[in-house]
Amino acid sequence: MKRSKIIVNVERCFACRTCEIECAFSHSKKNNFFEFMKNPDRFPSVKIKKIEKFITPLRCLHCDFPSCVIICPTGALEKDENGIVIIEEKKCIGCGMCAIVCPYGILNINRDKKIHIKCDFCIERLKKDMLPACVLSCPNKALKFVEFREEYEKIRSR
Amino acid sequence: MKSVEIIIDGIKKIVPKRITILKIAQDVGIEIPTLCYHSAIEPYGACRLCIVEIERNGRKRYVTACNFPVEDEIKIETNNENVVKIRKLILELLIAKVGYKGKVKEYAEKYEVEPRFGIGNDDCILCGLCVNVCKEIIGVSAISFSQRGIERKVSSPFEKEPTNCIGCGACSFVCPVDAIKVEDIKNERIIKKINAKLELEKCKICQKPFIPKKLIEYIKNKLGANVLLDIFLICNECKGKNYVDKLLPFSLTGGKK
Amino acid sequence: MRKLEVDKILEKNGWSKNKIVGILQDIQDSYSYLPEDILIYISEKLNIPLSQIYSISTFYRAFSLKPKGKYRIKVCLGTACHVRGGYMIAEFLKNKFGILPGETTEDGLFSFDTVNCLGACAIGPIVVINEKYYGQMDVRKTEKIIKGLENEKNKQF
Amino acid sequence: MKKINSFEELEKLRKKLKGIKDKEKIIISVCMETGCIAAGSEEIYRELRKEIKKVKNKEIKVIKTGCHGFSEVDPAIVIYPEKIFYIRLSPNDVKEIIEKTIKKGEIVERLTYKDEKGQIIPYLDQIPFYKKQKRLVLSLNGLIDPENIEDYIYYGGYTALSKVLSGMSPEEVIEEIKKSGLRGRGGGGFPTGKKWEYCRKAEGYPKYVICNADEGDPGAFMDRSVIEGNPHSVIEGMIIGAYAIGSNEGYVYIRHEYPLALKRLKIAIEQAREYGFLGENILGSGFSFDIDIVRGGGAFVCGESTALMASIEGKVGEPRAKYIHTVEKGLYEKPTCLNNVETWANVPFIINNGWEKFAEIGTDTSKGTKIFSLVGKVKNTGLVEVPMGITLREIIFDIGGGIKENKKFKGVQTGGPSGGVIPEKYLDLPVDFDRLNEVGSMMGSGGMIVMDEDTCMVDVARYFLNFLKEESCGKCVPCREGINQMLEILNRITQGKGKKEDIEILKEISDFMQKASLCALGTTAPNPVLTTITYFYDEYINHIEQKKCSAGVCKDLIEYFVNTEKCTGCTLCAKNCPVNAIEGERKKIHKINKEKCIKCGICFTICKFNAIERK
Repeated sequence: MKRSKIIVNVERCFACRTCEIECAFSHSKKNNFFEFMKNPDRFPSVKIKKIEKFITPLRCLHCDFPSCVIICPTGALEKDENGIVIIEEKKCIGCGMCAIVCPYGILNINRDKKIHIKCDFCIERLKKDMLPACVLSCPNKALKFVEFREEYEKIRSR
Repeated sequence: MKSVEIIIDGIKKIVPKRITILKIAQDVGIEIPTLCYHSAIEPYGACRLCIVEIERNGRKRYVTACNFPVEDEIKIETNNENVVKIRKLILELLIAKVGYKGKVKEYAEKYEVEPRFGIGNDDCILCGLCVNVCKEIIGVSAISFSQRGIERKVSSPFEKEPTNCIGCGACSFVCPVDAIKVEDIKNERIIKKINAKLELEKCKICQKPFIPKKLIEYIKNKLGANVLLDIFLICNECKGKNYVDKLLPFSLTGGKK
Repeated sequence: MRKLEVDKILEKNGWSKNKIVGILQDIQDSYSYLPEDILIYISEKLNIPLSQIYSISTFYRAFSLKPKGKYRIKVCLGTACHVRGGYMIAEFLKNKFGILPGETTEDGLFSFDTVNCLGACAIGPIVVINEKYYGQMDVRKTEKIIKGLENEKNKQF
Repeated sequence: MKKINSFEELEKLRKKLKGIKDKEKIIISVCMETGCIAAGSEEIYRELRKEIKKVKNKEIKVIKTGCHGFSEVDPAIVIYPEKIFYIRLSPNDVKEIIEKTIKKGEIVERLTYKDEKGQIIPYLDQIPFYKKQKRLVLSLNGLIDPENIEDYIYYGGYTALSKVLSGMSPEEVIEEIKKSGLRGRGGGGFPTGKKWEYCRKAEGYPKYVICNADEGDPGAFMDRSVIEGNPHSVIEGMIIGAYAIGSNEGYVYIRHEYPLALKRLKIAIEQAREYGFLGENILGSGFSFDIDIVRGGGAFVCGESTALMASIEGKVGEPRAKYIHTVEKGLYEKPTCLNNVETWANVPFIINNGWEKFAEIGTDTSKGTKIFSLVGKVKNTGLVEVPMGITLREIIFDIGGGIKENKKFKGVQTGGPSGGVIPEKYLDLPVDFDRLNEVGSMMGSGGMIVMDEDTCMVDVARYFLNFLKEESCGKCVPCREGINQMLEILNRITQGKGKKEDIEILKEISDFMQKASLCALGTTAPNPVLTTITYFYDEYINHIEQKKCSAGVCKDLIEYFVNTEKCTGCTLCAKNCPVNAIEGERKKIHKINKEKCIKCGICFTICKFNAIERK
């Protein structure tokens, strides 16, 4: 799973927000979906957003040289050996500097709920050979989990 | 001998020397309540809620799990009757000070505390997280404790606007009882508890004030030439729009454009 | 002017961050309190966060952020003085001046503090006025001395 | 050049001093320390100097010394060599002393000490106050001028240092201290030799030695007296300790409320430097060591070792967890050996006389002597140095002369705010570290406050908690909030609003604080409360159930009224009442207006006819 990325086929995205809910639920401590919906304890780290002409689920792009990792004063953000930018939530102090330096405006913190909202590629699922929640749940298969460079080149060459 | 065998709540475990009891407990999956502990910050040992009972050579002692370094073979009880009794009284005393707030409320319910000393209405439990995060992590020491004993409180120098504050809001984030509120009102970020008022920079695109000028300065200083500097001047809402080209490779159009 | 004096104090203490408590004591000795502008100056000169200096200034009883009165009265409330009735003197002064320990009268003439033992227990209760020790005090003697000081002031003006 | 470069030069100097000093036939020593000066000894000293000048006899010398200890009779002088002791002097007495005693060798009887039966006791050593004392640390107090290092050298000062540097290895020094059985005099009673050994073996450099002179216990002034009377003994002890553990840097942390001690210590350190006892290459031995003075800022908690070290580092005096000991990680995270004044001052004696001489004094577990400041409602207040194992009764009744105004003994408080009140039934308890702990009190640094029947024990507990409330640093919850709640309860009890379950709650919080507090201030804070509950339970019950304070201390439970038979209408009480609560015309019976009365008790103390009574 090295250098993997999630890519989106924007034409297939209906903005149904299933990915958002699944993302939040899969990171929730709660096991029961209805229980979770009644009282959500997580924010999704993927967000449906309208960018100019198209709608797309925005999520962390796990940059190659992530400024958020460089600025994080506690080392809560780290890029792991697979290139995934992961947050160790316990270490987050909510200074919000990562959000400021994020070039895409994707990272965010919620001061009231005291949590950092950050995509981790569903690393726990990946370890179990499962796809990330957003990818798996998309009803229209708009999201794809790929080995990025190969796929990128493929599309480019078309 | 770099490691040592201990028993924690009946579980035998070999651990490296000088590791803290709290870390061992976290590894084993035992939950120990904390108020003044944060894994990014040096343990402060002030709230005493993480107290556990240890037994060494038949002698029992009470130590705080967050900063007790294991040196030799000890038996640790993290949740026995004596420990619970201590925790309950700590929570009871804190309720007498601040009432049911944040994590105090959470734990008070968990430990079924019945307050005998009344329900207070202070905002702060003096755990020191805000002061320590500002000093140790952010490195600006905008706020500190002042006075002592029962008069002790968290405050800015002379209770005036703290010149060092960069308005990052970490103090607010780490506070276990939500004593510190960060509000952006018009072109100012206001953190009332510490008398901070910071001028906000306007977003280059939408003109909405969104980030304290001092915070931008701080980040610039810290990053140096590592990052495109004008990114800081655009709010999160506008960033996506502005960087549509850069986003495109990640949000591919499926090929049939 | 003031900065020169402060520089002298800093010089004496080797411009050392670690000696901040000593530096503040010297400032307190020179000015009878810790003026805010001087603390800010020291914070800049020694590169110590102002918050830390403020914290120290309010933690230790030796320091005051407000100017002290012309006559600084300290009443010892150590155990030996307490059991011999030192608290009555403190009570009396509170009523007499209408101020709490640590405060100064409006005319700036008297400030009143309580201290926890001056180590001269044999002659307790003790009252100290501007470094002069008065032993075996009671309310009456205290009142007499204060009247004397008040009269002295009237003579001056 | 005053600098002494070798052991031989030190002995040469001592011989020279002997030559000079032996010519001084009569020495008049005037006790000049904080307490005595407050009592007026400065005037006596000035007067003596003036008068002696007129006598023009070089064989007579007047010196300022530290305290002879018998503070009750200050200002006082001792005339050597006979040790004639004149007490409660006024400047007018000086002429008579010169005329009669100095010139003719007669005793001025009216100025001498008189015992219970009025028997005249002119000589210091024969006074009961001194008879049962054993003065090791204080042996030179009152004999030497603390501002003159040559006095100390003349009486054998710095021989211990010279002995150590010329022929003992650090390990031998530590062994000597260990065998002596010396335990920390600051309160905890940790074996000093062991502490030194741990510190010597700890990894890291530099290593520090610290002298804790932040004597904060109310009612205690042993350390002040030692420094004001014989500062070099402390310095010498520190140098020896530094040599033993391998340190080249030392600090004395001294309380800011002790200006005179600070001054004398400064002088002493400067002189020690000048004579080569401090600095590079001490006495040509190759060992270097120097001492810096740090003034405390006025915080009781800085007596706690980690808080003290934080304070030296220029921080707020907040204690930290001591799970890693300060001998390993102390000042600036380096191995640090901290002892209090009295402990350091014991070191030269042990080295000079050998551990056996020291260990033969005291009990099985507590060796040597201990200095106490005997104060409160005792007849002879003052500083006493007694062998460990002496009973409280001996200290209070034989040395202290019993209770003032022949009232009834009620209790004695030892160990300051960390200690407890010991009742009459334990008066025969031998004073030693462990025995005092057994009864719920502690040795502490040596404050001993005697209480009589007029002392309310609930008020005493309240007093100490109030003290600690102001002195707690406020860092940890049990100490900060626990003391506060306990104090609220005690306040309620002294106001007559207490409930019976309050006592159980007090005990519960006490137990909790002992287990959960961060530093010793918090863990020992409940001791005064617990001991008074244990030994004076009835008094608590009296306050709670009968709403009565038998000692007549608790303001809300007493009432002042005028005894109509005794009142002469002198108006004195009315004049002195701070709130004008007393009404009445001249020569007519006065009346106290209960609504206005703040129960300050001024009228009660002031009335010459005992016409004000309290119920």
